[in-house]
Amino acid sequence: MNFNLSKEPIVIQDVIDKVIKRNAGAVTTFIGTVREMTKGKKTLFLVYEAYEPMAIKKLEQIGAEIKERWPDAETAITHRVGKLDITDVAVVIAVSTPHRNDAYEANRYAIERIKEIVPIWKKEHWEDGETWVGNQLETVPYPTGKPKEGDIRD
Amino acid sequence: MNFNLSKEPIVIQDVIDKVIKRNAGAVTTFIGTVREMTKGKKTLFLVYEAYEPMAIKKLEQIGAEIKERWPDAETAITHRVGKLDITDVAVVIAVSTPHRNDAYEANRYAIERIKEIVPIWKKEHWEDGETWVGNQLETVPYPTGKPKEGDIRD
Amino acid sequence: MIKVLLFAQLRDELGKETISIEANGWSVAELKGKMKAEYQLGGLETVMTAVNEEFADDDTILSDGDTVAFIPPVSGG
Amino acid sequence: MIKVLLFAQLRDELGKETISIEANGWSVAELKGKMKAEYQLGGLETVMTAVNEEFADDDTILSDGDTVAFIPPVSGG
Repeated sequence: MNFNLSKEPIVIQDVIDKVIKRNAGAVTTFIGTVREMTKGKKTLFLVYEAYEPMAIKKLEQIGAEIKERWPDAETAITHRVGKLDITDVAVVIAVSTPHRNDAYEANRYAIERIKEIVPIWKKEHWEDGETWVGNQLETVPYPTGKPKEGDIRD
Repeated sequence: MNFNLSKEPIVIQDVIDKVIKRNAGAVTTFIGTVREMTKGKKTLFLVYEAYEPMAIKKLEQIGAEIKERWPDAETAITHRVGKLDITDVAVVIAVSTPHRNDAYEANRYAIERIKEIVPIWKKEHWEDGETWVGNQLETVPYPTGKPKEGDIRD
Repeated sequence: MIKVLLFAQLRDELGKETISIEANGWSVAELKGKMKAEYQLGGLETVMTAVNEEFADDDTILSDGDTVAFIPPVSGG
Repeated sequence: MIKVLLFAQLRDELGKETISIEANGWSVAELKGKMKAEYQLGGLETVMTAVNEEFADDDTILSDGDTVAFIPPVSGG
């Protein structure tokens, strides 16, 4: 089970352990945590919601895409769902490869793809309201379901 | 103490905890592990030796260099010394930043700089002998102290 | 019957997570039109659609028993 | 006296970790020449040198009490 969702806090070491191999000299992890301030606005907490069976399938697909591009890579991804407080871990991506450049590149590929194709949504709760954050690039709160044009990648 | 050497196994979570901040949305880690096969040769174990006070100073310098290039970044690095077996963790680099691109780039910067300026040496023990691995790019075993020309970056 | 799943702002807007619709033989585009006309669901031109947990385009033809999910722009990670 | 530290293959070659040398007022280059002539230490042209835990070049002048370390190409990480 290298790709899954978790209602409980993610244990980072458990995700790393899934990719440690005798011939993997390099492991990278990406850990997404809940940030307090976004563009001057203070977040109190977040809620992540997922279309769970499809989200797992899409995480598995990302693992398969990485395997195709970096055949020696091993990938594990766990994404949290439910309510998260500031500094809580939302996602952990671990990638092992024999050489370090691949481990960075494959890891970065994974996070970009998560933000494109995995059906998980974040609702930000602020002091003065709440909004589903609606474009996958995390740059624009998106209460109407209609992204503005010209959003750029974070 | 964000920059240190450890004679005991490194606890990855402890290194990560040093860089978690309320406004750091992204944490990357690089975990270097002992790989069994290098260019067809089987490693039994490694010994890392350091010029300890200077190694710590140079790790701190890397942290300062990162701070200059990425002012919002927080960095922690622990490098193991002593005997390590296959899959043991040799180094953990954790970097947190508000945005993920910086976390990848600053982390990669750290590992490249470690391989350039931190006085730590690796002795590979194989079935048929042992050698100090002598160039910082890990591509050439280097028993005489004299790197060949034309070594390329891993 | 087709089962329709709604998430995030779409679910908040409609006030329910799933609805069932007679839509055998319809295209995804036709289903979207129905959702807009009958439920006043906005922004459907910018959501992705999944049929049986795989992304599908507006031309995809639906069959009884299919599960359709409207996927607003995702924000995981 | 100057304290000289040796690491990795240099230490293996010399058979000891530290030596003390009268070298007040010498340059690093002169100290390297002495190490080569007296101890047959090879490869010093490719090692880096640290004086009091900071990298130094061949022109650096040494003073009594300094600690010089010869730093073979590093292989941490």
